[in-house]
Amino acid sequence: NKPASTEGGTSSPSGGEKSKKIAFVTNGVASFWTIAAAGVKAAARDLKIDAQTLMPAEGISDQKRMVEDLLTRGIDGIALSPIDPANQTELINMAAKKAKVITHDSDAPKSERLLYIGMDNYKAGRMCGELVREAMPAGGTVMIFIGRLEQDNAKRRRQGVIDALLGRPEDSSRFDETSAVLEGKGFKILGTLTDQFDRAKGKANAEDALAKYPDLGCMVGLFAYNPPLILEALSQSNKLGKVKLVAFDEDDATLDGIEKGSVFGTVVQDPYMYGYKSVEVLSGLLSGKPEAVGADKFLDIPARKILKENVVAFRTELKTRLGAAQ
Amino acid sequence: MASPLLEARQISKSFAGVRALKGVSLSVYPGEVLAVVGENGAGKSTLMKILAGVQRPDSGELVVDGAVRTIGSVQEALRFGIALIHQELNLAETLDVGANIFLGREPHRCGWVDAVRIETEARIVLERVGLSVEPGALVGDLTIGQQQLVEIAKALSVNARVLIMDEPTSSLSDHEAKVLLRLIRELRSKGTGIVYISHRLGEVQGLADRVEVLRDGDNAGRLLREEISHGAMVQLMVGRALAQFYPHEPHETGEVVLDVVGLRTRANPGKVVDFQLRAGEIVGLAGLVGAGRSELLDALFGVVPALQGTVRVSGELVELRSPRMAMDAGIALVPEDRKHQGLFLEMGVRENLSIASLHREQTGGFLNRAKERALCEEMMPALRIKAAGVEQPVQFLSGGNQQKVVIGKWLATRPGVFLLDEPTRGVDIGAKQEIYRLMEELAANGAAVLFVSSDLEEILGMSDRVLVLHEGRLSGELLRKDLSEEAVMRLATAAHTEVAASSI
Amino acid sequence: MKKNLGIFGLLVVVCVVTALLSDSFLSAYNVENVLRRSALFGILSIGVGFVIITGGIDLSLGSVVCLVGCALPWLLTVQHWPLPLALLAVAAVSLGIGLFHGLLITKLRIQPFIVTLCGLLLYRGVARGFTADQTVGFGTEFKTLRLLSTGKVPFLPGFDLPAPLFFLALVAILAALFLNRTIFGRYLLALGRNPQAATYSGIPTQRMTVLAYVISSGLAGLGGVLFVLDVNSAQPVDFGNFYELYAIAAAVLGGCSLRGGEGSIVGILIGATLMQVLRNTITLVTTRNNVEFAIIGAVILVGVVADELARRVAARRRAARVLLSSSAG
Amino acid sequence: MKKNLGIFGLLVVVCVVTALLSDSFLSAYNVENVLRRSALFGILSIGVGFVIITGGIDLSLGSVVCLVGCALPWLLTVQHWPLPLALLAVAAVSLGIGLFHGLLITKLRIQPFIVTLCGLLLYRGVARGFTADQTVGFGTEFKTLRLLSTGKVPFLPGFDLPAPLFFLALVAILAALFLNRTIFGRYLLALGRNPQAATYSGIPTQRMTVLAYVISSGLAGLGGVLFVLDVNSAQPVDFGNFYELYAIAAAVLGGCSLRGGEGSIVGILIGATLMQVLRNTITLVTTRNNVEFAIIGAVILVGVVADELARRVAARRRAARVLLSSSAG
Ligand SMILES: Nc1ncnc2c1ncn2[C@@H]1O[C@H](COP(=O)(O)OP(=O)(O)OP(=O)(O)O)[C@@H](O)[C@H]1O
Ligand SMILES: Nc1ncnc2c1ncn2[C@@H]1O[C@H](COP(=O)(O)OP(=O)(O)OP(=O)(O)O)[C@@H](O)[C@H]1O
Ligand SMILES: [Mg+2]
Ligand SMILES: [Mg+2]
Repeated sequence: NKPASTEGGTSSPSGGEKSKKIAFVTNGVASFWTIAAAGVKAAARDLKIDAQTLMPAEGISDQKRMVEDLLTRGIDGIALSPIDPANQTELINMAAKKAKVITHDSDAPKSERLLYIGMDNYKAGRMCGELVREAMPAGGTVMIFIGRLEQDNAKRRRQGVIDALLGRPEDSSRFDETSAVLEGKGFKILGTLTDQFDRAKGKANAEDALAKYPDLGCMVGLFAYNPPLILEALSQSNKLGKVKLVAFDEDDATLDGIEKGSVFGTVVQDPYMYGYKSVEVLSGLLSGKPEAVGADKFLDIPARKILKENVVAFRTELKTRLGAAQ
Repeated sequence: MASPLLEARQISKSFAGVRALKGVSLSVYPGEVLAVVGENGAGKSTLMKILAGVQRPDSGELVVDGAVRTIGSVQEALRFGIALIHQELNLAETLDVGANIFLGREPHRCGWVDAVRIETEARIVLERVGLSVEPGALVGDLTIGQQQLVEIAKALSVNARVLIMDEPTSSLSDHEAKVLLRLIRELRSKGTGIVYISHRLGEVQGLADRVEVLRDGDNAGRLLREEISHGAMVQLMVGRALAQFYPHEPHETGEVVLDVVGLRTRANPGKVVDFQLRAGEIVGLAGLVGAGRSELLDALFGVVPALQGTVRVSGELVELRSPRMAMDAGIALVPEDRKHQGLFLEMGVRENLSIASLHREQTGGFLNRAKERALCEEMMPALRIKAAGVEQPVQFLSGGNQQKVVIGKWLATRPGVFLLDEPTRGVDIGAKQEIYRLMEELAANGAAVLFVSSDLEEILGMSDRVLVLHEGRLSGELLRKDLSEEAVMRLATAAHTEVAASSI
Repeated sequence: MKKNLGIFGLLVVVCVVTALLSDSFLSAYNVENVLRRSALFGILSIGVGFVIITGGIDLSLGSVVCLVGCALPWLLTVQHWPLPLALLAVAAVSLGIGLFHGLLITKLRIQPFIVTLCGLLLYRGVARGFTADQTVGFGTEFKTLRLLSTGKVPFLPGFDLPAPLFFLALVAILAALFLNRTIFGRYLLALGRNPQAATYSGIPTQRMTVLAYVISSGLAGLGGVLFVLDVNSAQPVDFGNFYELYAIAAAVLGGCSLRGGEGSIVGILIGATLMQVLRNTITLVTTRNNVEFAIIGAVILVGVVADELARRVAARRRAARVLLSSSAG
Repeated sequence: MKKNLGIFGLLVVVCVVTALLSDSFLSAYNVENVLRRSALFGILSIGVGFVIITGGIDLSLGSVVCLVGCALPWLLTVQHWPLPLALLAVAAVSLGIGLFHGLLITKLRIQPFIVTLCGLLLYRGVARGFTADQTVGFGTEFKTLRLLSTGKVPFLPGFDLPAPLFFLALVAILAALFLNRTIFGRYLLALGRNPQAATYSGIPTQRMTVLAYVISSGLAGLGGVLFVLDVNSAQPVDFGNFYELYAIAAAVLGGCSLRGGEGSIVGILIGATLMQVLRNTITLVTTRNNVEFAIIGAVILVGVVADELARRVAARRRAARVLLSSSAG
């Protein structure tokens, strides 16, 4: 990555009149990323650096186009959440020639990225599975709802849930077909329904599952907007509390549900810190301080379980962070 | 004389560079039939559209009942009691007959259509024009002739004080036309002012009280009752006398070129048709509206392939499952409905003239532009097509010139069997003569010509032989020596004795 | 009516097959769900049906659904507008959009496809702009308002009618009366097939065209409100995505010709219901839903082809009969 | 040509404004990127242009891009087919799809909108089926093959021409020759203007229609191959999503009328380029991209409206001149 470093070398001695530019590129548009954007903003302000968040709305080719255009604009650092890491290695390497590149949320280990910031979705999924076990100690039937399964983090998250429920040993490379009915250790996973981000469809999925399995035990919503939609379906069919609901991420309705008891619990990542740390690390790298990058090139920002007892504290923390970013 | 119902004073109108009207004046009195005649492109339709609020004049004034008015829309014209039957059909094919008759003027109560009244009133006007279809029938299912009658019924239902008819009989056969003429006389006696445009000068002569002649967008002269004669009208229209109207000469007839045996068309699956055409022959095909004449030609040209039957061209059995197959067999068809079937309205004269001969002039699929140009240079003067240039979109040509383009397109294919469906529909007499001359020339060169016409005079004048269709079957055949109006009409309305004589 | 028989047959076949394959299909809960969804999409489809009847097309309605669906909760929960004002605002916006489209199409003669494609891009963009791409929703508030969409009216013991069905019924009845019994409906049909004939008959074609677009956007607005009340939250990036295609497909399946001049409200309703039943079938009967769209596509295609073939066989039989009787007679 | 002036003007304006606002716009790197993207979308747009010229529509091409884009890497890296065979297979599939559409439309007389809408649903579904919704890609293999799309040909010092541009040039030249210089092109235009008159003129209308759909799907297939070679991987769920709309918009912007019979290849190219330049502009000039589509929509709309108004002013002036000269003469 010579070109970038020489460019960095020419501009930093001249007293920083040309301030460094950093871009935080997500893998799509979601409220999850809005929180991350708040972290980006906060870090930009704290570190007095120019940082911007970009959310590609149209998948992988859109993301590629964005990265190319960013490089055109002479961006200095990019934090990227690759949609398809295995096949985007080349894009990342190309970007790494012109700028400092790190990955966040999902990693591209074979590429020349300098660092990965995030958590292990498989592990987070397993945490979520543990919540299901806690919710239904005697076992029962489970249905999984998720936006789409094509992205790596989604696949791993879902697999984590399944493996934890079936009591399998950790192996994040496993993949069960969505159509397979899986049974073990008292749990029966009836299937996984995707909605491709169409909310009306997401709600319809929850309703159809309730229609198909009148005695369903637990519903697991794995994308941030899934649990609120399931809540809607449950409350409209008067099954709130009768069917357990385990969530992922920190949508407001989900947290409300936890406070009220209609949602058993949720697993939250820390998108705010993804954003904040990405900017912090990149800015360190750009000012020639590589110490932020450890030997394993991984900055772990672990997931947390949120249950009734810690939900209030968590919400306050979230609010102050978002509020500070406004 | 009473004061005029409607007057046009010094009306001018131009379209993108074309001056269609150059200060034309005209007045319509109650209880008279004012005929407006002129060559194709003289500006008749344009003037009528201005009178009926479809178009606005660039200058000049319109006077209704002695007061100067602007007629800004069709609705306003209707309010003044002015109704127009357009030269081209203007019906909504997906609506039924009743709905079309009252389109835009539905009897209604606060917006709610009074369907019952529409039906009863539609029945009355339909009967007056002599059309026996249900008010509930879809207009799209009717023949062109029937649709024309619907248009007339529509205009009649207005109870207009000034009724303008732009070539109402061009697609009507004699029988229907006579019903219409009777109707017009009836209206005249009730005090309606009627403006009547036609290229059938015989009709005009018998009907008009006054004739206004237009030439090149200007008044060319006026004829009163006793002055109205064929010759006088022609003189004013073209500026010279036209001799011998039908240039027909009997030819040596040669071999059989078209031999049709046991043909069943889709429209009349219950009837079979057999006939022959010989080289050098001009054969007229007569019949009432809906007799199946167009369907017969369409079947012979492969547009709507026949259900059964064999066709031989010059002794060779040919399959006619598509127009291209018919073209390869040397057959050409000038269709009845030039707007929908004959022309690409937005395309230029050049492209329209060449489209049917392209495949023969190609080299490896590529257009032969030189030949295309040569074709235009040959056809435009030969047919006296009046256009601003070879690239002018044909939609801006007058009706007659459009018709000539359609004929020219098929002439260019040098057909051995030339089928023409109402070839002179809407064509002025000058152009008619050209078309007749071309038909003669083709026949003289050994082609067989079969033409459908609803103009009996034309059938009688141009045919060596006449075939008459009645309800899908040939009710008889008349040789030139036996031709007479009565003989044709008798077969067309089918006296049963003749049916027995024709082959089934 | 005859034109709708084929598609109605297809709907019946799909329902029977699903009922045989899944016990849950005819359960009260499921029927209610399917009815509610059909009602929501039916409203959109009727709207776009009017535009299609005039020979136009409205590609923007998914984005109008998005705009309205985001604007309503945003106005209520973020801007804290009073409810009547917020409802008035979204109604004005959606009708205004229709007016805007109609004027561009009639006064400036821009192709409907272009105008509404720009609309498709524009309105979603606006929604993404003012929400800053945030999900907006009602949370736990506005429960009563949401009853408009989530509410149920007892009908039979154990079987309630979902509230949106009443909106649909109202819209459908008004639309059917308008189309078939008023002069304006007649004008729309006439101008769809032959605009020139309509002009020459003194029909105010421009005003009627504008009206069709206003109806379409207006109903898309109503649909957007009901959708967001049902779902409770909206994300501007994907809310209402592709709904224009579903709505147009339903209208065309239901017998509207894209050449204009043809269409029936009953047909549109059947078309919209068919689409929703199919989606429901797939979730109930199969255990994978990633081939859902493939199945919908295939069923529609097979249905349309079967309909056409049946029509041909019937026509051929009729022709054969005539031939027989005539050669016998 | 005159018809394309307006849109060409818009393109120039957008380019000039962007160049003024951003230094990077005219950098070799950026121009290369924009050219490559325009070339890829240009190929799709030319294909759909043929269908639009016949008065039809092809909504399926985004899904064909998806199917082909997923099938090629899947065949090569998962099924390990030899390269020629895999290329032959995707070519056969895309041409076969066009044939299928064409036959349904001409022989069974099903509306193009319905046929290709079903196609839109179906082919993506098929791709999702055989990939089991997994992303497929070339990883680090097939570098040479990928040069077809990612390769560059030195042109000026420091400025290379992206490889897809050559494909586009080839396709565009062939398409323009076909449309303007062969009898078949003339037949297509005529058929689009008036199908009935085309039949009466002995034009093999059905065969020509089928041909148009085959061209459209075939070019969508070529586009799909180039897209996936460029991007390196494809996700069946969203690969090629909405591309049909962009392609149709480009064609219509470039002067194709959806009523058929009109269209020029040059215009289509300008339209496709405009769409890509606009997207590039937004990323280069603004720091938020969530209003990107809104801006594209607005610019197209403003452009079309301005074009129309300019045309009117010109027409009025011309008319005034005629009047003047005639009253003087
Ligand atoms: N919309 C238009 N645009 C351009 N030119 C037009 C238009 N309408 C008519 N014209 C031209 O105006 C002239 C008069 O046409 P008009 O239709 O009034 O003739 P006409 O007397 O009715 O002829 P015909 O007997 O053939 O019907 C013609 O030269 C025609 O080409
Ligand atoms: N597609 C069709 N299917 C069934 N019957 C039809 C069809 N088209 C026309 N007909 C019927 O066939 C008969 C012949 O119509 P055709 O148009 O051939 O009459 P025509 O003799 O050419 O009269 P015109 O003077 O109107 O041209 C009519 O009775 C008509 O109703
Ligand atoms: Mg005329
Ligand atoms: Mg006829």
